[in-house]
Amino acid sequence: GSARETDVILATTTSTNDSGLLDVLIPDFESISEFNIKPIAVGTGKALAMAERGEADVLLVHAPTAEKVLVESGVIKRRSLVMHNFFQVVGPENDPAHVAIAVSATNALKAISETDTLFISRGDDSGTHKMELALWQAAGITPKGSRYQESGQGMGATLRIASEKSAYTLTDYGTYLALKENLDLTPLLGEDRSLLNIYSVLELDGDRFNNVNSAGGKDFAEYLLSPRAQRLIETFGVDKYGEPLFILDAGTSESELVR
Amino acid sequence: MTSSVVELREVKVERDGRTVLDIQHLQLELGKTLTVIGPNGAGKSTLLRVVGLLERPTHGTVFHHGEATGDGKQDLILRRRLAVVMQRPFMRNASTWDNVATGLKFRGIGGSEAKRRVGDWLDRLGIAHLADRNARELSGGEAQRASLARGLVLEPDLLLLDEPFAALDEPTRLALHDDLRNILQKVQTATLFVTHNRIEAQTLSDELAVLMDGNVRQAGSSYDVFYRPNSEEVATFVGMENIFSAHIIEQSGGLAAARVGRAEITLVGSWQQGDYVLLGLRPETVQIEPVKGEHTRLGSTNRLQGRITAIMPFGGQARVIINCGFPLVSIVTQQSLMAMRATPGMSVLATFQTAALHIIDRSRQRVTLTPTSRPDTSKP
Amino acid sequence: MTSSVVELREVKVERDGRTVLDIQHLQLELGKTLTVIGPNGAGKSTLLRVVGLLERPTHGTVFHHGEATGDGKQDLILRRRLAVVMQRPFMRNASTWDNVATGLKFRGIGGSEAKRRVGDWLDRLGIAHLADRNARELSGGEAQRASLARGLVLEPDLLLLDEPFAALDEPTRLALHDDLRNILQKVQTATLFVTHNRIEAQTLSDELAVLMDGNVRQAGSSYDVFYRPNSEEVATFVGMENIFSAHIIEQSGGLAAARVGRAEITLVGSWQQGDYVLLGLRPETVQIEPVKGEHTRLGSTNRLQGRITAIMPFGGQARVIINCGFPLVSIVTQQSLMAMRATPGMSVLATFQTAALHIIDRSRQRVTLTPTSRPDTSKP
Amino acid sequence: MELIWNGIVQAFKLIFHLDSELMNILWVTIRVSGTATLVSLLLGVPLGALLGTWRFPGRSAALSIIHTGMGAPPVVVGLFVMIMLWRSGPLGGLNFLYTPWAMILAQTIIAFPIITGFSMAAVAQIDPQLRQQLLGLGASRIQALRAVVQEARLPLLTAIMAGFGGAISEVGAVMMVGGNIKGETRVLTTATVLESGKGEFGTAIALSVILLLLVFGVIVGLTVLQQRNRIT
Amino acid sequence: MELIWNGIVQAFKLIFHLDSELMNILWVTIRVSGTATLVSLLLGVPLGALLGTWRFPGRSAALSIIHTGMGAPPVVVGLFVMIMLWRSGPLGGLNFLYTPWAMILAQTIIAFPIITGFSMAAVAQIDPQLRQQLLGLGASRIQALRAVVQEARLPLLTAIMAGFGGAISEVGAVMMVGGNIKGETRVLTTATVLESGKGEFGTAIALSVILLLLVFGVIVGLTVLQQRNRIT
Ligand SMILES: Nc1ncnc2c1ncn2[C@@H]1O[C@H](COP(=O)(O)OP(=O)(O)OP(=O)(O)O)[C@@H](O)[C@H]1O
Ligand SMILES: Nc1ncnc2c1ncn2[C@@H]1O[C@H](COP(=O)(O)OP(=O)(O)OP(=O)(O)O)[C@@H](O)[C@H]1O
Ligand SMILES: [Mg+2]
Ligand SMILES: [Mg+2]
Repeated sequence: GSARETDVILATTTSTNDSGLLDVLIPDFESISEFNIKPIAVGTGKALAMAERGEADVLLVHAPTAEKVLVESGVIKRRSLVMHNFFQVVGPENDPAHVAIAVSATNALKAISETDTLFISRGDDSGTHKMELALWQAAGITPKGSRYQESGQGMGATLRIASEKSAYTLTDYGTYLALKENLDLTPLLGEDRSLLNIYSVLELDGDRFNNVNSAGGKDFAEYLLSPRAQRLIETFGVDKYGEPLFILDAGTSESELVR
Repeated sequence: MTSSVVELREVKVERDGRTVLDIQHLQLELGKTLTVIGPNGAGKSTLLRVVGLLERPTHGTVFHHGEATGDGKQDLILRRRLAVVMQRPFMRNASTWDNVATGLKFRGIGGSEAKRRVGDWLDRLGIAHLADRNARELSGGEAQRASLARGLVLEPDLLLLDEPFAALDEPTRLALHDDLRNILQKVQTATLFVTHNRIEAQTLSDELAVLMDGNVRQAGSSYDVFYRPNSEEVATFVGMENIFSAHIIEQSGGLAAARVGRAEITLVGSWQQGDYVLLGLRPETVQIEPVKGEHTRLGSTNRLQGRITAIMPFGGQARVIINCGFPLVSIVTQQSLMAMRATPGMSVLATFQTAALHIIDRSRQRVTLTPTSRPDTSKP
Repeated sequence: MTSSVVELREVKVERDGRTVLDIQHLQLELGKTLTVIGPNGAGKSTLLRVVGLLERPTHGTVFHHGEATGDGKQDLILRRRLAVVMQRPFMRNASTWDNVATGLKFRGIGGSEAKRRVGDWLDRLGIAHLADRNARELSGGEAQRASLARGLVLEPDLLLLDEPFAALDEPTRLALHDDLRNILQKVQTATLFVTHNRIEAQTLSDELAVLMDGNVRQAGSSYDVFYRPNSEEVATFVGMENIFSAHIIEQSGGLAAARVGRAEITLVGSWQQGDYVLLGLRPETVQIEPVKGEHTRLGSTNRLQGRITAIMPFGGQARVIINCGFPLVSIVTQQSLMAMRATPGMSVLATFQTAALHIIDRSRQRVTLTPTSRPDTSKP
Repeated sequence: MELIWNGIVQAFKLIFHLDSELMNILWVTIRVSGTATLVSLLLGVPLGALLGTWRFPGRSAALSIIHTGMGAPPVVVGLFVMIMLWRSGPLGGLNFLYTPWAMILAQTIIAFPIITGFSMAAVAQIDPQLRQQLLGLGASRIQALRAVVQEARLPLLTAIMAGFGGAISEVGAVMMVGGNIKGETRVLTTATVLESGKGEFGTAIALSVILLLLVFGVIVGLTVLQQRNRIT
Repeated sequence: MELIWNGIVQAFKLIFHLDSELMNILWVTIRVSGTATLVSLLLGVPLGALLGTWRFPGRSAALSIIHTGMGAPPVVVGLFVMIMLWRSGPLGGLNFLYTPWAMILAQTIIAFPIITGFSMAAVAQIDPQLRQQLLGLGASRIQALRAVVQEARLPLLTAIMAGFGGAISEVGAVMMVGGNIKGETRVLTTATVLESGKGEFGTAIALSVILLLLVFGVIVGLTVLQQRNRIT
């Protein structure tokens, strides 16, 4: 286990890892590349903190606002969109807040805050959590009180808590699909522009750090954007869930998506 | 019938398939003390544990106060009426006072009553000044005193003592003998007492049992066992070091002449000519004197000529081995040795009273120990 | 100078601020055996541990073979030349054989050599049949034999034995005395031997030290200590139960008449009229006889009239307490008691030889034990 | 390294400011782990003492199970407890999931075999003859057991420390069954994981330091107790 | 409940099919935890024996630190080890992070105090006079220590079991410093967490069962060893 020039540390979010996508992409990459990817699944916050300290070589994350801060500070040399899907508001089937008929995500949150129903927040500074906070802000609500609980855990555990407590929560679509069999939760709201969940690959600036393997990071980032990888992403999930988990974004700019 | 405190019937203890204890019958009465002696590994401590209900026998039954034991709940009540002082003083990691109070505490006796009794016994055993010391730090003898106090403080109906004086200094031991005998006589206790000390064995009780290889080989008064042993093994064990077989050659009145090896001796009793008798003789009853004068037959004193083969110190005295055709051991004072200028190789006369010869009568062998059915063993 | 194996100089051991050992000087030579006696808690085991380098004294220095000890590395080499047999037989949780072989293993002695030596000692101590048994399952005496074998198998230059026979049965004990004395004389070992048994103390060695409260109270030949004790405490401890102060009233030739209480006795020696002397008398030298005849003064036999206050069994004999103005203890045979029909309250004459009176000379008190500078103590 | 130093400084700041969130976390931690340790103690010490003194057929199998329990991964315990406590699970009716009760249950399952196993080892080391001597002085079986346990108090205290340590230091199970819900079931370990996951390494280290201080405090307390009881 | 049953069935299926991924995980688990236990043993038993027999000033402070180590949360250990092993950290040069070495290091730090603490307790329970007797038979200090350790082999074995259990069952630290990389640093516990996070409860339970079986196997092995050595 000594230093290997070929080792590339990929810091990624738990949800990407849990979906199983990396189990498909990494072996494929390694079969055509001299580099060896070490995927470290951590919270988004930790992934970004690792980047800041040069403890990773490349990142695959979904927290656009926080990512941009790193780009601006120069830690990240290049940020490219890889894929996206949508966050979902899920909740109990009887839907006491009538989220299913809400016109927008902000309206849905307002409705939830006005009924006597629990909302479980991840509260872990993850991409999903940041999105949720942004939505609350847009709705003009400061969530607090006993009906707003922070799980401080990953998406899977948070969904499980919401299910057990018949509560609403915001989730990424992939994780929900993977777990829904064992959950008493119904997808109530998605496909809203405001619920876009964008995954980007971030290459570290090798000049700023001593030990960062920027060549390996670059190689992997380019692979993700290559048609070969995009084809794999495009079909990922179809065999298991009957629908793809992600929508391709290679070459797209963020502004195009949001519009 | 007298009140039997303990009765053992056909009790056997096996360990790893070996029988370490095999008692046909044994009975212990209130107010009596039974002393058990026997070689190392004979099963004495095992007997004590069985009687004390600390170990279930493999076969047979132990009765306490007439009731068969073996039921856990009932046994506790019975165990509360006895006290065991084990061979090794196992102390709790606590003060000496607490250790001595242990049994009282188990019985729920505390307060001033406990204070009085514990204080009393610590005093009697000369360890009052050690009351506050951790019992694990006591010297060998101090620990044994604490262990003894721990048992005696319970004033039980049945007292089981396993060599309780082995580590005590002699003055203390002597004082305790007197003390204990007095106490045991007063407080109507049945006592089972294991010892290796011959003087102790004869001092503390009248009843004695010799245990060997798990069996009671002889039982009776201490005089009986020490002066009328019923087998060679018992005789040797109780200190009759000289044992020889004699062939009666002549009978005359109450005396008989017999041949031992090439020598001739006189013994008391009526025999048939040609009889073989087994004789025992304690070394301390054999004296030595220079060879001189006539050899008289059929006298009250036997005189055997022999040659000293070894002289060994024995306390303030000496053990002398004389070869009279067969080896004869004699214990004499250093003074008499000096007076004779005795040295190995020297020819001497070994002398002993005819009355000192004990006949070892194998027909008296018996294995049960029931005080009431004991043969009459009145002292001379 | 002879080769001193051990020398202690101004050694003190303190525990919890209490001095438990305080030895001015003590020396032990090759081929000699020093026996240490003393009451429980006197510091005997502590002395043994200090000599065995198992415990560092608080003050003073222990020399082994002329070298000062205290250096860890050097001490190991010295410890490998000695063997300690502790008071309690602490056994490893292993077979008896392994336990006895322990010390050999520490010294790297294995194979056939170990087999031979261990087998030999197991045999000598009569525990060969227990070789494969877990030593934790041995009976008290069996364990002590194993413990003894474990030390003796090392054939050390210095042998430290702490009451090694306390749990042994008497025949084994006797046999071992003879065995051990022979071995120790042959194999040029220095031995320190702690015992409570008075006979043992006189049997195993000539040199004796009495330890009390951590101090050597008397040292010398065993005859010296047992028959010429230098203080009341030592006298009592070695069995001179009768101690009294006498006031010389008349001197005539080599004999003197002295008053003890209201009685008058004769003693040997030259004294000034008016002198006070402290006298010791062993109970076994005091006889009793019925009151009759004249009372002769200045004879070789002292006769004191008194009244029996108590009769207690003592082994096969009896201890009789006679009040002659002061209490006098006598040990007599059961036979003589019976012959006299002695009972408490009866008036008797207590008789003892003038030669049996020992003068307790406090001026001979000394605290160092150096064999070479020992006063001449040739036996009578 | 600087990170660690800053974390320590932050730890003391948090403590001295009596940060209310921290105080809540501390309180939940102590309540949950303390209760779990106590329950494990009350069940484990007697059971261990019994296993240590009483020979019966199947004893060695029982010991192997206890020992396996000592090595049972908290995540596994958490997983099983969670499945049991699910609304659809057999104990769903208790409504324990995501409450401190669930955490106490999980930590008890973790600490109990540790305390039992070591109580067993501690008591088995006491000379069986001491127990016999105690019975010979009139002890009931329970009194003898209690006295033997008292003799083994030194290693038993170590067992208690290990049990408490195992309970308080555990994170996988309490995370699963407690849910790490802020203000309700968040304890020091889960908070540490959360902060570390957020990349807030400073806060994570501060929480770690506080946790270590708490453990150290409890252990010093128990040690003092043990020293004081050495010579009764 | 049905979930658990299915998990058990799946566990045996995985085992009998010699599933290659499972075999790899098993191998890493055994290698990492075995090495960590071994290292802890080699360091902890002598140190514990020394602490158990040798009284010196500051001993009780040393003990408190060891005991705190016994209760040190794996996540805390993981956090500190991670920071140390970071590229920017003091031991970054070793390039241990996200390799089995890092996991061995973390598990050793976890198992070492457990084994040391219990070795200490086990050895301290042996009568000090036995040690004196051994010295009096010519033992060097090291020989005496070894013999005393041998006397305490029963509780020591329990200590080893606990140390191994602590190492193999730990997840927080190995997750952090190992990274749970498939085929490299994925062990049974991290795989269980992963599968449970993915919602694959069946697989998670299967892995749990396999882990428990592994622990049980090792413990039964050690127990048999202990029984056989009872009377040497
Ligand atoms: N840790 C301790 N603190 C205080 N006193 C102690 C300690 N250990 C031993 N002692 C005392 O030291 C004294 C000497 O003990 P030692 O064992 O040497 O006596 P001993 O002469 O061998 O007695 P015994 O004949 O009973 O074996 C005893 O009074 C004992 O109680
Ligand atoms: N677990 C065991 N397995 C086999 N034999 C045993 C076991 N425990 C004790 N023994 C044997 O049982 C016999 C009787 O032991 P016990 O302790 O009763 O003897 P004892 O008469 O008290 O001897 P001592 O005078 O030496 O104290 C001994 O030979 C002993 O070795
Ligand atoms: Mg015995
Ligand atoms: Mg002693």
